[in-house]
Amino acid sequence: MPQSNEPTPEQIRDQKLYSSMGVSDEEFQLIEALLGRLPNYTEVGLFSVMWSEHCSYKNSKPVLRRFPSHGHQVIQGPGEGAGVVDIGDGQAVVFKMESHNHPSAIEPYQGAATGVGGILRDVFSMGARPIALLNSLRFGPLDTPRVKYLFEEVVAGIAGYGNCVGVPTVGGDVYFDPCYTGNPLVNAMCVGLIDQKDVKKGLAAGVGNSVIYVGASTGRDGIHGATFASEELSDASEEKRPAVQVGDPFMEKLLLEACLELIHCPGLLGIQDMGAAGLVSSSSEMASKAGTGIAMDLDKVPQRETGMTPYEMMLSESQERMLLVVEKGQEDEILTVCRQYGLSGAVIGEVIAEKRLRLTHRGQVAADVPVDALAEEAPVYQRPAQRPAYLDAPSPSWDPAAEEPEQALNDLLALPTIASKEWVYRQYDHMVRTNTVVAPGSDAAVLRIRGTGKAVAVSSDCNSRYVYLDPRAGGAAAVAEAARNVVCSGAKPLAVTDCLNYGRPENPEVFWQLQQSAEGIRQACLALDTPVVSGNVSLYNEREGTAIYPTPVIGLVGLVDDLDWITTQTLKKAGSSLLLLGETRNEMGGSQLQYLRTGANFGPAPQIDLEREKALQALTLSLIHAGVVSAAHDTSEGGLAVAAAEMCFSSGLGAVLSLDSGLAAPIELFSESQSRILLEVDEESQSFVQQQAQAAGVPCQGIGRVIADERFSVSLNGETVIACAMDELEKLWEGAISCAVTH
Amino acid sequence: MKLAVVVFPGSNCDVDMYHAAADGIGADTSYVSHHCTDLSQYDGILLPGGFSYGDYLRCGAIARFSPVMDAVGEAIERGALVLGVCNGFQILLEAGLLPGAVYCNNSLKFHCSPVRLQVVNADTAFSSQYSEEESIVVPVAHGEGQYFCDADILDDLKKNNQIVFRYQDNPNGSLDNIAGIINRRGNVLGMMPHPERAVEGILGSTDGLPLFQSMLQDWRGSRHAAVE
Amino acid sequence: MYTVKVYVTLKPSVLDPQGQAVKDSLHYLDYTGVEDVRMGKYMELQLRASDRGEASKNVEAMCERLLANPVIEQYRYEITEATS
Amino acid sequence: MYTVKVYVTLKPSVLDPQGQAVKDSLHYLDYTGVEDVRMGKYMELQLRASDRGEASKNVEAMCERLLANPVIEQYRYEITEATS
Ligand SMILES: Nc1ncnc2c1ncn2[C@@H]1O[C@H](COP(=O)(O)OP(=O)(O)O)[C@@H](O)[C@H]1O
Ligand SMILES: [Mg+2]
Repeated sequence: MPQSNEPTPEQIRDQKLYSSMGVSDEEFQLIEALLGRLPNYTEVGLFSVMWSEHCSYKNSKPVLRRFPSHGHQVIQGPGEGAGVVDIGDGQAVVFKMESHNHPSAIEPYQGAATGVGGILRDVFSMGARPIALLNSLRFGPLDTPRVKYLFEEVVAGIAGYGNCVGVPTVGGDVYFDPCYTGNPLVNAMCVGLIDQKDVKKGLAAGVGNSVIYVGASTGRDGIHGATFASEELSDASEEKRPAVQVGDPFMEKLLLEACLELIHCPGLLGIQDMGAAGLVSSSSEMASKAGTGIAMDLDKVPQRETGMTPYEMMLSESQERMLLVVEKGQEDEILTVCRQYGLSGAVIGEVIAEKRLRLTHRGQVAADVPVDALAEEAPVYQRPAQRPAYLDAPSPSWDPAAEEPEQALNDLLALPTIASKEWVYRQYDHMVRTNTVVAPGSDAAVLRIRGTGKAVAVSSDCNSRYVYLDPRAGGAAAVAEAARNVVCSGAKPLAVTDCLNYGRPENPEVFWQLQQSAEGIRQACLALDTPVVSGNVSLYNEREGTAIYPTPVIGLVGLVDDLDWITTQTLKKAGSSLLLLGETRNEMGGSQLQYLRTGANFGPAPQIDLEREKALQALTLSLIHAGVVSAAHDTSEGGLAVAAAEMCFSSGLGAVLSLDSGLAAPIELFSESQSRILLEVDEESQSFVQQQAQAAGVPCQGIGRVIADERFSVSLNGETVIACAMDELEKLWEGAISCAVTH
Repeated sequence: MKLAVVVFPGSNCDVDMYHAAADGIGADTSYVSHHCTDLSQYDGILLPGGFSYGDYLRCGAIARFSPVMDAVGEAIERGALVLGVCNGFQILLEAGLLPGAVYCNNSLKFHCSPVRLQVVNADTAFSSQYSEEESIVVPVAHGEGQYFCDADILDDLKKNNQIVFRYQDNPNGSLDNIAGIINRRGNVLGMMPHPERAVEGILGSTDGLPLFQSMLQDWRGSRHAAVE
Repeated sequence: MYTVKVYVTLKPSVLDPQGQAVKDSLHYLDYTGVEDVRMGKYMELQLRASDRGEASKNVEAMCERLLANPVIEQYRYEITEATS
Repeated sequence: MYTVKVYVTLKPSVLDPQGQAVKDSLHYLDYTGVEDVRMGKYMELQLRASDRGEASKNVEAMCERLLANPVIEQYRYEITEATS
């Protein structure tokens, strides 16, 4: 039964060979107990990937279970390839976010590209047409050749894949912080559109039905990718380099079109993409969910290389592959559709009654294990949590009130984290399929749904400096900001996907960050009625023992019921008034200005009151619906002054702000207090807005007006503190990233 | 007017082209597979953007051998209008149906944004609804759109008024700011910018619409002539 | 069986932005002795043919028709008998 | 002055979608004798160096650091003295 050169079951046990696959002693004993015998080499491999954090969520499950995942809008919560959310008229949006951090750290172009490929398949394997991609990126500061290389190649990889498949990349976020220098984050999100009746699931239903393999043939690429993604990076990762896969976006495009036709074939019963852990995970999960088993003849698996072993075939993470379960007798119809798209397919097995995954190779049984043991019975760990010591470390001293406001504004606008991301999104085809009504550059991207009067708005957000300083507030803030962005574009927030990026869960301080930030996310999702419908966990984001800041990225989708409500952040008309909703407090902890001036991140993070946030968002949306808002923009990194300047950019207009405040000017202007939105409204509507705000209990103050002159000036309590030419500010903001990458 | 949108494996602006033709000018528009060998029923052929065959080797190099390309050649012979946009333009160049070649942008990066074009020749079947020297805004989205040809061909293009659109702010390094060219006979236009992405106000620009309206106008004129 | 190596390069009259970018990067990395870089494509084909003459005729035709674009590119190739 | 020819190819087990597409296309054009196509990059450098040893040391370093991506690619090179 074992391959000639593979170790025997006894050798695996005695020499603890399983540990090099990431299986612990206890887990090995559990496997032995579940099988009632020693596993062979292939079988240990199957367990090692299926029980990796990436596939089993063994460390994060207790945390994830607490997320609200139900709601009137939810059609399918976590568990399938992607979440499904009702948008009315029999239609639904399907979306999910996923990490490709580790592959991207090793081979940034292909790592990022295959990340996009994987998330696309998650969505179209549900039967949905992908309509938008987003990407959430984190890198070290752009001051070393290595970081510049990673950044340039990741962006090129995302562009190379998404542009070729022809799905517009419409949004995302990019942050630069030293905590990501050795471990960049690449999270990709995809949103799809589907008629509810067409939703397909990954189920291996019906004993005797056929298991069909479609798409690219299998090579040795990416073997153990899932395990690899569940380990921390080190220089030894370089040795695992063969684990990096190469993507073929052209094949993906063919597969996408073929699958969207296949879902209309009555013979197609189940479909799942072969993502992380390839053939093992797709087959065992489909069987486990359906309460069946699967028998496969590995000789029938299309292979790109010669002499592949069962272990290699099952664990390969070759890209652009799908596994289908097809009613007996309907195979030809399905294979004909595949051929029309130039794809090869093969019947490689069948559904069996016994709940086992049974693999044969060259006439011999290569593995025979219970599917539930693989897919469902991974051990779940309740890790100890401990409040991190860094929270009590003494803070550097810094007096923000002493900052010079005009210089601070100039410096902030040129910070890559705040600066325009056009250098990034200009490389992405964000218009293909001609539905992008609001392109990248505003708070949220908006895509109209052809044939309806509706649109969806999407945003991804997470300020990890806040999460580091206060995981609970920071987690809630990430959800609130994503929702606020969507609200500012005229949409009602519907639901959330997330990608939880952290260090080693065995470190109690890291686990505490995970637990606490998840609690913040939970509370915010409950308060804002945006259930979590899908997500992904990426742990072990460390380099040389140092973890990244906890980074739970939130992707949020909202619905615009009337195209007239679509709103952008850009100012529209000279003479209109600028209003600030919400309250500015002295909250400089975790702010961009703090880091800019001290090189450190300390103090209390901005706090968030979810009831106030909810009132703010409801008010903003009702004002947009009332037709009195011509531009809306939330304040985020860099605070009020940065947000106001951003509203002026590319509008051809300027602004004069005059504020009254008890706070010192730099604090009033650059504090990053949450739950604030800037509105541009007609002068005549100002009193209406103020009445509405008062009724809603939301603080509202007139802070200035829009002028035809391209100037930006700010006075506080009658004293001018900033007076700049718009084009100079814009030049700083627009050029910062491209300036930083070109040496 | 009957228009065909040719779908190659890897085309991805086919839907956009379809809507520009069907909704933009109300043409009777159909998708046609790259396997199709008979285009005789169509008054015009639209070759859309995308990444035919993954743009492997060179953009358009593999697609130009598709079975449909013989039929495109026949359509050109009989005087039908053929519009190639982005990848469609690249295919026409590779097939030798238009002179020159495009290759990687001088920035070496994919570039997607609206750009300002100048209508250089408003006296073609594709540009009659513009005015000469008119400045229009149409998006580009390509990684390999730098137009090149040798000096003799460039002279010819200029002499015969074959340059239809020029970039006002060249995004890719194209020779002489060339954004779109037409064949000598005047029935084949190729361009890198995407007029089909600029046909609805809600998407930011309607400056691409006159191009399709010009085609319609030309067809009406030629039908009129045929009836007489 | 023959192994064919095909080299496709831009014609000298065509600007080579890729080569230029590589040269700039090399200079940035302090390899200032690099005076010029030209980028091209390299293809390795395994070709069945009855003899070298047929192989060479075929390669020539493939290059003309598909592998190189004569407007901007030039090509050359080498054929060796594969030891199999 | 030395002329350096650098050949960068994908490691044998790495997927080569380009090569596959070119092969399919050649088959479609009836060059059915083509059994395999692998795509790579070809670079021609003009390099100033005091002697061949230095040239070769530099080229090696440039390949490692920039010209080839060791994760998925391999390289080889040839150095010839430029007749100038
Ligand atoms: N990686 C990216 N890909 C595409 N668009 C991006 C990316 N990063 C940022 N953007 C876009 O740039 C704009 C500004 O982003 P950001 O500064 O994160 O906005 P905000 O602070 O309002 O969330 C948004 O429209 C966003 O979608
Ligand atoms: Mg925002």
